[in-house]
Amino acid sequence: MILNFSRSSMQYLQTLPPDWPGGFWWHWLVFTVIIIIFLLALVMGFIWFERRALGRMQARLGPNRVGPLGLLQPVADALKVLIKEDIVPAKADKLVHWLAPVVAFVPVLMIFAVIPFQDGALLADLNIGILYVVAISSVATVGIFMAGWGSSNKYSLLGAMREVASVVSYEIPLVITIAGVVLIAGTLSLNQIVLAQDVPFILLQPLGFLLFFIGACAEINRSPFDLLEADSELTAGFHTEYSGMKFAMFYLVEYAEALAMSAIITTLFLGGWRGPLLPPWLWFLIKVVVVFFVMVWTRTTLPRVRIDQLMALAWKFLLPLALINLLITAIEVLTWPVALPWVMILVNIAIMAVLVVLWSKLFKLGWGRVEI
Amino acid sequence: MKFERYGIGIAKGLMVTIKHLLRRPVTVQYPEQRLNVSRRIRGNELVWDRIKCTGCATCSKTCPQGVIQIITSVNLVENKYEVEKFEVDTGYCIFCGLCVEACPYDALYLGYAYERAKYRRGELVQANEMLLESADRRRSGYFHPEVAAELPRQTLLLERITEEE
Amino acid sequence: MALRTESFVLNIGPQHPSTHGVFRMRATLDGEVIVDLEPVFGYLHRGIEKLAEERTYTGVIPLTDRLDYLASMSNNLAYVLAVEKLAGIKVPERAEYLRVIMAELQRIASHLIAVGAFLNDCGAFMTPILYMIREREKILDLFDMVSGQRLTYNYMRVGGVSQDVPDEFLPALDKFVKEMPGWIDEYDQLLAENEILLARSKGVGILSKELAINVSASGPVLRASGVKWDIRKADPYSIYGRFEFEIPTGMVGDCYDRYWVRVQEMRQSLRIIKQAMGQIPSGAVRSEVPHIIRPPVGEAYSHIEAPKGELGFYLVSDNSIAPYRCHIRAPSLLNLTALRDMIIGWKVADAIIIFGSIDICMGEIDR
Amino acid sequence: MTIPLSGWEVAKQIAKRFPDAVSEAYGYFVLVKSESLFEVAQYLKSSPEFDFDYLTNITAVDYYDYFEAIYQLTSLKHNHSLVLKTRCYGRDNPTLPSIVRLWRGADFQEREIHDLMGTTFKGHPNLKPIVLWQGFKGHPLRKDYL
Repeated sequence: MILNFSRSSMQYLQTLPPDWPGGFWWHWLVFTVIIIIFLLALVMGFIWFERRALGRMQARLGPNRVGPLGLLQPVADALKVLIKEDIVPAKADKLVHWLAPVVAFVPVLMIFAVIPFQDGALLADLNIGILYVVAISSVATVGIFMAGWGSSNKYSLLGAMREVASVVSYEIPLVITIAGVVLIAGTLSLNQIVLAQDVPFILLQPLGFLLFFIGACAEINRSPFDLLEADSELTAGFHTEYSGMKFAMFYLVEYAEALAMSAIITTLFLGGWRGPLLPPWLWFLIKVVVVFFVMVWTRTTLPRVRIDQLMALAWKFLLPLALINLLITAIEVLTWPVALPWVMILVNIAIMAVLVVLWSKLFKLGWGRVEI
Repeated sequence: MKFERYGIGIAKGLMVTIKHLLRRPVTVQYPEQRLNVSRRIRGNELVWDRIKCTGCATCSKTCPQGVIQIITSVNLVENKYEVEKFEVDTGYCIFCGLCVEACPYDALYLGYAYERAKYRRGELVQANEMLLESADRRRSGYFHPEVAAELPRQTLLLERITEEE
Repeated sequence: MALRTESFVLNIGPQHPSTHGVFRMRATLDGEVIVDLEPVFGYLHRGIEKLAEERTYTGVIPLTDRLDYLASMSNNLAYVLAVEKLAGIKVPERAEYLRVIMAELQRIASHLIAVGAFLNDCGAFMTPILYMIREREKILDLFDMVSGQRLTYNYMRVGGVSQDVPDEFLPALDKFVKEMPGWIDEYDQLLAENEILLARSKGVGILSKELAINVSASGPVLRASGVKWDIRKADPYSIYGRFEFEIPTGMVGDCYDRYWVRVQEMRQSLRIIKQAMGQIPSGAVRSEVPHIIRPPVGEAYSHIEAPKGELGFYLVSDNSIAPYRCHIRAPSLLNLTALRDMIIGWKVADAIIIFGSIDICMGEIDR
Repeated sequence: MTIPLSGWEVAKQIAKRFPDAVSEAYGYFVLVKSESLFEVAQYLKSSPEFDFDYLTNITAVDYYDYFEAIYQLTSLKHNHSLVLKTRCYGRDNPTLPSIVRLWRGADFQEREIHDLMGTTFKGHPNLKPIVLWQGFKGHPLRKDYL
């Protein structure tokens, strides 16, 4: 009977999504496993990659002991962290403290459900894919705030407060820039957006790319916006009181977010999996790594901004430019829907240069001024 | 941040870091790669020359930490002091080298070796035979240029970088 | 309805990545803004002044190494100058030149750490400090060559230096002096014009000229506030009167000025080293001074321009083999006096960089 | 060169204003009575001919019978210096006037001397232990502290 039930329910479910290739369960199972394995492997690879790249840029070697070229270093670290004692502060809010890493980790995994690794190779080709990404990615903030609050540590609380403030501000320019891309592509599905990119949108939306990159760095707290960890100010920020596997979860979240953002930037602006000669999934991977490398590169070089400067950058620099970008894109799409792409590229790059120079003149931060 | 230079400062900094990606790293993989230490290294122990030592205890008086203990007896036959015990508590020693400087008979040297960690504090108290020179307890050239001349040349980071580029 | 808010107390340190040792700032915060701050220290108190009273005049030199452990040569120099003043000992020419070379190399090494740590506090993740440690390593190699140790050199002696430099020292130094300006240019290129750094440090933590003098600030902190006061010029000790160099001064006394002054001082130090290398005579490096010195009854104060500021030794002798009283005027301690005034009203992130820009060394503050 | 002012000359100048203040002057030192230290210091700081705007260093020495506090003053403008000394007697509660109101640089140094020598500085706003912990018995820099 159980067998019957499961078969019937399977049949029922199979009828549900008509456009999904293969059976629902097969599709779901295979892709979930693939995504989780891919994610964990890639995150470990990214941790290794960041540490190596950082090391080389800082005139040192980086991890090179465990395994060939130190590739197994993240594995060794993970094993070490697994057997560490899990310390919960006596005055912590136990439940919140325990739940926070999970709440932070799950949404990041969920983002990957809609990222196309290849044409159609995605867990769920939602027709509102990018909206889903925006919605889900901000849930991780809740986890981080829970961690900050639940630890009952002043440093953690300060870090968590900074995180909430920055994410709330940066979400807005981020979404507006995405709207520009969506206007050109005419769809919200990530796979469709990739298919629409005969010319990568970085050329059609250079300003949008710049704003999105800055916003994404702030959103996932990469340097120079890594205020919530700010190791020189807040020791370790929100995860000061975390140890053992819970800490590992946060560490994983950090890199998984970076991976997710690199993937989204690749999908939205760099033509996703599209590219000549090489297989599409390899193109996708190469692009993701390149985007991530730029993040590592800025992390090596740039100092950290202050919290008020971070907020001012969002509201005074990114938001107006994002709005203007959206306006210009809308006008372009409306008036010259079939204009030559090369003309558009030149026009857009010129517009970006003019706007950035103009804003640079108007916009001033720091120099003894406190914004808020 | 005033972008009065349109981010040129940021771009310049990024160029420096990317330049370093292509340069050789300067770190040394220690247990496998070893650099020559200074010829005058004030290494982890004292090396004592029993024949030259007269037991005058100048070193002991000079020692700011007071870790050198010398017990002598009078040898009436040869009319000199006989050193019965020369003990250094290297656990308290700060390797300032003042004893080596003070020794009027060149009987005391600092060690050239540097991997001389011990497992017990008791082993740090070294006396008599333990202080003599041996294959793994070589003398350093600190305050003894004639010893320094025999030791290998010190590797300098300054030269290492330029030689390999 | 007005929201009820209350300030809370945050202990920054003693175990904190940016307190440069075991230093504690007891900050009262209103949100992120610091409304009150009290520096707390003493965690590294070893009683060096008391220990010095029980050691011979020579035996104190290793103790001075442990004051400001980033600038041991300068500490040695200040101490031996005080003893020489007290006992009236002449120093051979070559030793004077060697002392100047060592002190100036030490200034570069100390400023490299100061600037690197300051940039690290600003949030440039380890890169500047690692570059600067690489250059400092070259200086430490040179110190290792002459003194046999990398941190506690114990090189200066009353009446000279402990031993002459080896033959390979001067060529190596020449090489260093030749290539170092290029590295300093590279640091400038890395972050000196960086917009984020300017936004963070310009106009932050201003120490006015009047306040800087009133709180007895010294060294780069005083000069960044626009006071042209360098003991090497104002009261030339050793043979500093023979060298040409400039005193870089800041304009407003903010964090960026303090950073800038240090970078410029490195260039001036290189200039001094270059001149000293050209003039250095041969000859003895140590005058005939007994191991046990008994200076006549009296007292002497001798000060030098150490990397962190005016380092002075006040020695009182009662004609015994040990100083009757040995007081150390630690620049880091006095530079901290104005910390509260500089930090109040700024945010936590600013407090860290203001503190970093003062460049303190806990070994010297607590003594 | 920083010119060390002759203690005798300065003492004469001080004696014009404060006849009883100076008890001794020799070499580069001026020894003033502890009661009038603050006034003398104020005079030295404010008078244009001395203009000692920079307090280099404060220290104290234990001479068993008395504690001698030593103030090194420097004028950045005229580039000259002077050593001002004062003595306080008694070992139980030796008291000196605080000069924090004139030079804030004296703040930490007076606290340190209070901590290590056990002299009280009257008028210091925040005379807490600085290097030793609160409740530490004794004053380590005194000669009779073992």
